[in-house]
Amino acid sequence: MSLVSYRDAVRSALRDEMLRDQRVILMGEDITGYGGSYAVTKGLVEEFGPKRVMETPIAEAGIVGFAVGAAMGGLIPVAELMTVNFALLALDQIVNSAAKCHYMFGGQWSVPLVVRTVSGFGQLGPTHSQTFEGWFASVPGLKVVMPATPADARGLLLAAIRDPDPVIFIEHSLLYSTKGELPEGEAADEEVPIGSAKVVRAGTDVTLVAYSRMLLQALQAAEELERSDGVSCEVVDLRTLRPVDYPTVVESVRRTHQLVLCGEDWRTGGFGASLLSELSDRCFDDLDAPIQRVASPDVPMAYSRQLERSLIPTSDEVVEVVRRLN
Amino acid sequence: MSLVSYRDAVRSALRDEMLRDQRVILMGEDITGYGGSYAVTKGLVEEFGPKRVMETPIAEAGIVGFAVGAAMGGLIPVAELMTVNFALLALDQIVNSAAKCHYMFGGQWSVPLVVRTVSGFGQLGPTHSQTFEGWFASVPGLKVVMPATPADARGLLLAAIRDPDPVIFIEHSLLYSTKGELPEGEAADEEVPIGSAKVVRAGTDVTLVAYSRMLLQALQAAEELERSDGVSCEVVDLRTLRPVDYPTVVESVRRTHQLVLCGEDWRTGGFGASLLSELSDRCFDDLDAPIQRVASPDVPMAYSRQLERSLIPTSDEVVEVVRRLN
Amino acid sequence: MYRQLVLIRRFEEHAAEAYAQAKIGGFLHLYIGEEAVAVGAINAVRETDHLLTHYRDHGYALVRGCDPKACMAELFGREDGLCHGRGGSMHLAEAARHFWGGYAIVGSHIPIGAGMAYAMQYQERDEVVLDFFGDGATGNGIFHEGLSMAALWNLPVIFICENNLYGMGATLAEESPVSEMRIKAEGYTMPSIQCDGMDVLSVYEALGKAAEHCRSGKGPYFVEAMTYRFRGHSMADPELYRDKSEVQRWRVRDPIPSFGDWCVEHGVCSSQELAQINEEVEGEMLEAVAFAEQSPWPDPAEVGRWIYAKPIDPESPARSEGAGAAVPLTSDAGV
Amino acid sequence: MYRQLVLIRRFEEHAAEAYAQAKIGGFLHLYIGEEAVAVGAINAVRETDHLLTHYRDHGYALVRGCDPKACMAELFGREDGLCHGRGGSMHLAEAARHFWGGYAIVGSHIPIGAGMAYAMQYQERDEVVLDFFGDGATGNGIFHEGLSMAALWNLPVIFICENNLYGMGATLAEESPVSEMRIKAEGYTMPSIQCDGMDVLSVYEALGKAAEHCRSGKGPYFVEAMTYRFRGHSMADPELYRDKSEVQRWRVRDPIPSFGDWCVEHGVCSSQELAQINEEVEGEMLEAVAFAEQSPWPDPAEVGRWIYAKPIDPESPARSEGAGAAVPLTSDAGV
Ligand SMILES: Cc1ncc(C[n+]2csc(CCOP(=O)(O)OP(=O)(O)O)c2C)c(N)n1
Ligand SMILES: Cc1ncc(C[n+]2csc(CCOP(=O)(O)OP(=O)(O)O)c2C)c(N)n1
Ligand SMILES: [Mg+2]
Ligand SMILES: [Mg+2]
Repeated sequence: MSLVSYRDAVRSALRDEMLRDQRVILMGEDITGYGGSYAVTKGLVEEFGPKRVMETPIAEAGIVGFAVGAAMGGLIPVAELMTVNFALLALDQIVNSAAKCHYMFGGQWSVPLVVRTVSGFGQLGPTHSQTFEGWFASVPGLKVVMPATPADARGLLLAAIRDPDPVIFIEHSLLYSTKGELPEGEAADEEVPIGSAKVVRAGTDVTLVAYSRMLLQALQAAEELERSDGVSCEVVDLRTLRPVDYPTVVESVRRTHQLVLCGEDWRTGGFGASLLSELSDRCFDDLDAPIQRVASPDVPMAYSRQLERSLIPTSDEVVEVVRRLN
Repeated sequence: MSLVSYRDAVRSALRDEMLRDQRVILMGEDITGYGGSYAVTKGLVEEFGPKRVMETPIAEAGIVGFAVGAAMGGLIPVAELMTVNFALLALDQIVNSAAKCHYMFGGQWSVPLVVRTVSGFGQLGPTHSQTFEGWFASVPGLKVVMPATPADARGLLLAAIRDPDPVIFIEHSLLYSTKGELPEGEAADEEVPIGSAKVVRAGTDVTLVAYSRMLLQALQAAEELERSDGVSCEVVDLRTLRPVDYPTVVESVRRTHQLVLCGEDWRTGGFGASLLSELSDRCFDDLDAPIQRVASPDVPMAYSRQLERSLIPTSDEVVEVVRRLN
Repeated sequence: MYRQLVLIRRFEEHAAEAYAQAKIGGFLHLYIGEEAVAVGAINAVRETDHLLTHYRDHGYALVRGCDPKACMAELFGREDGLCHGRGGSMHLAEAARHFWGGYAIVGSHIPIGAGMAYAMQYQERDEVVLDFFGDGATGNGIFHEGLSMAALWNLPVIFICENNLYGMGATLAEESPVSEMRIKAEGYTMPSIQCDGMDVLSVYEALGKAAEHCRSGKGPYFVEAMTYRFRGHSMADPELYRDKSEVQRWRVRDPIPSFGDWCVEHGVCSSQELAQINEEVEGEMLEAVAFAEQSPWPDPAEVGRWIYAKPIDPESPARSEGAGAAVPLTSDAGV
Repeated sequence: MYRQLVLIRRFEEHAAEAYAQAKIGGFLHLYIGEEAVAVGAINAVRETDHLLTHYRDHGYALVRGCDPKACMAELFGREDGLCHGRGGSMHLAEAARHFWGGYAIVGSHIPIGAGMAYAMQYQERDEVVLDFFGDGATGNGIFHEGLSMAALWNLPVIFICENNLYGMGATLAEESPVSEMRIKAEGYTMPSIQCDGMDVLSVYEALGKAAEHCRSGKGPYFVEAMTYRFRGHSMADPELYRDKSEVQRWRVRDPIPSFGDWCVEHGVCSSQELAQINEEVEGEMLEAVAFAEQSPWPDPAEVGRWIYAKPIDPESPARSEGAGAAVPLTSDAGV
């Protein structure tokens, strides 16, 4: 097996689904000539033409609204919103059109739509480094996934495109160049099911729940803790943020009795808060200590390298939090 | 003292601040000829003229962006977004302009702006009955208040208008006709400080934390529980959702050892989840049972009366939850 | 068409009555006075053409042939409602009739219509999209984005602006820098036409022209129908912003009697026949109300149904993937 | 003005170099090729007139007189930066010079400029607002909302669209139904003018006209400056979407030598003097870079500063109300 980047894994899922199903179209800003702001869609317009890979105006709300209509008209649009920060402009269309149509019209039709967007940072400043996955994950009618590995990125995107409901698919800019193996042969066509978490490292003392880039931080912390402290961490990759696979997490905590949630979101009101809220109830009797969180401080992301560094959750922070627990 | 409606209390604060300070202007949809969709601004355009009470196009993002600019130019705009559902359209301007300017330009100027909006329901259907206070309350740079009584509505609005930062002021459509006393004489000019909760009913067995309409439900439940079950509830009105006055809540829980959070938001990812997340940590040692929540099920608000009724949190539900605890 | 005009009028009147009796709740936006727009427009296009509208949507549903009983039941919030009581007055829809519903966030369906038109163009389907909205909606950015895209990609969509001179209470002069909305289409070099929204034939003619333009691949078209609502914006509207006399002046131009007169003058039918129609429609409406009243309430245990087309329940050991529709329902719903 | 053109060019070149050395991070959008727009426009108005811009904002800052040292230090993320390293390249601002900053959400500052113009009108201040943005921004709904409001209320704001033929990689033909952005102003019946954005005098003239119009109470004005960026959209841009030959064709029209020639021809100054200016500016820039490099990093302990103008800490027993500025800072900052 060969190693494939997260970026190429996403592209391969887009390409294969476009080959498989004529109804699949892509649309977004700078996804054609520019090749995608993170080069994910590079080469696709050359292969599929501008009818299937549509360059759009800078009009996020319009893009999603348009995609909703295209979906209702029989297509399967995958709309790219350049970053999750700009997704705020499309929030009404996501929440009130995409997520509501199936329900409010009494199940007459569904909106098979994927919104791909990107979370991340890197001196991008206060308006371009935010994390809003928790907002999406709070909306009934949406499914929300946030893969951490190339294989999951591919498998979840296949699932998202084939799903009849609107799926918010959030990539991470700092993962694009990470590499991993993809399933080959028949398995290549297999979806990673939406709504299933995965225990990616077995352990006995503490459960670390993470997703997206923080999974890598959690794994790194787990190794450090094993090596330096002899603490055995079980690491769960959440993968889907709505609906959350609580059973997998609860089962793990039943064994470890300690839980740390790792995310990049703001401590107040972020996705981690939502997760903690539900898990503190479900795990109350199994927990020896309050659930801990690794999250960003409640501060806009400053541009300066030094300031930014002080705001980004790292594996060191995970290590520290676990040490404080033990 | 005479009884004043919540609606009139809000109006009186607007009017008095407009009289006091020429810089205060109002803007919004249907706030002039129509008199405000909830009749809050009735009569104000007649008194202050269209330069100070501005009828706007139906352009929520533009309204807030415009208000940010007017604030930077030396005015103190109070922008009305007809309901919190439409505020989604303005979210980018709220999060990326209003909340960020002071920080990202290194404190050079502030954005003294109030966004008044309304939460509520009443067979308004899936797109018009949502609660997004948790989203606003997760954004650094914003202050978020949600008064439950006429006196707090007035006092907090005075504080909000005089505050140099952007304040999201969320009223509740079902509270407009409720009545209460307002402070008179010199006290009439007093602000209710942003960031302070209030113990509105003393009790010893359980702490109920609520805000906005749910405060009334919590109070009603407390009475019912006292009467029927002999359970003594302490009721805390949160009033400000960002920053939360945790000390007041924690102190109460230290006495009661049990905590129920009451809101109308969706269970998953709503404001209550954020609150629970923080309080489960702060109160871990004081709690005898997991923190309980009264919240809306994770379902879009259906139009049908019967269905809606099944989705709206009531005092009965608060009573039940407390009974299950005890 | 006369029957349809009357159908809408009587439907709305009965709805208003039921609202006054608290049998209908929430927001109720009546189409009284504007009937000629829906009737003229929808009759000028094919049954397979697609419709999207704003929340003032009863008229379009009825003209498209949705069962008045099911429409009324929806307003009553009953299980037999067009959308099983989930949507209510503002969200009528019937996919099988290519009536893709009423949308209540002002302007939100403008890009949705453009996207649907793209799907038609892409699939080489000979169907055009009619996207109705009000003058107020043209102030919103989503209008601009939707029209830009439609113009950019030359899509078969007709934007029909019902200029009834008011948003809710905002006058044209308060909400827009121009009083004729079709001027806004110029920024997209989109051809436009204005028609008399009180005259069903004027609307019919305009839409015929627009549909031909769209169907022949020439791209989007903008129609402005000058009209007026005789009632408040919704039932909650105290109508402080306009004079009774203004309403009176417009009532003189009521589209129903004037089209009735035209029919008689042109020998399309006799005034007896018109009276007969009125009576029949009234009977139908009484039936519709009775039907709505007797329809069962939706079961609260089912309130969570239809949140997803494919519900996923990580809690259940079998994981419910595969349940629900795996294939987009739209492929069935089309035609 | 020649000095300013050179100042921008050299500043940008040094910034690009520092970026290549990883001394500057994040997004860096250079203004190289477009200098004539900022220089021509800002010189045509008064110092008290207000500026708002998009993220490609170094040029405006420098023309407005912001200290190049502080600008460079901001790009380096240092404490002496114009915004203390909080904002970075995309968010330069200096309130005291009425330069209200660079905004990085495309189009977001368009209504902000309108609102500020309203504040001027309301306070009867004789100041106009210049609101700069790109061709790409005109596709966004916020453009429509901002222009509608400005037109509706007759506000003293000049919208300056820098039409450089591309969004990021999207060509005009891909992103807009019209290739001249001023056509979009017609929908608001806003007067407009096109000028040559490669020619500082053409821009100067256009802005002079626009400013006079605005200042005399005639409402907003739309200026389209036809220009071109010689470098990629940002430093991350691989520039796959355009030919090198196209760039070469535009480079022939480089605004700096052509304005230099004009100056010499018209006897404004000698070529020796121009060379002298180049040299002086280069010296200044070396200084700016050295300053930026030596400026301290912001203290991470201070990262939470300036989230609020009036921080409220319910945790502290004294409750921190009253701390911070109780009076809006804008009243000080204004002139
Ligand atoms: C985005 C948004 N803002 C505000 C509202 C509240 N609202 C409902 S209808 C309406 C007026 C719309 O006027 P117009 O588009 O002219 O339609 P009309 O009702 O006159 O047909 C307003 C402001 C809304 N539903 N959505
Ligand atoms: C709302 C939003 N969408 C997308 C982006 C990403 N983006 C940054 S600049 C840009 C292109 C803008 O083009 P234009 O307005 O022509 O400005 P130019 O850079 O050419 O001066 C895009 C798409 C953004 N910053 N904000
Ligand atoms: Mg109207
Ligand atoms: Mg450009």
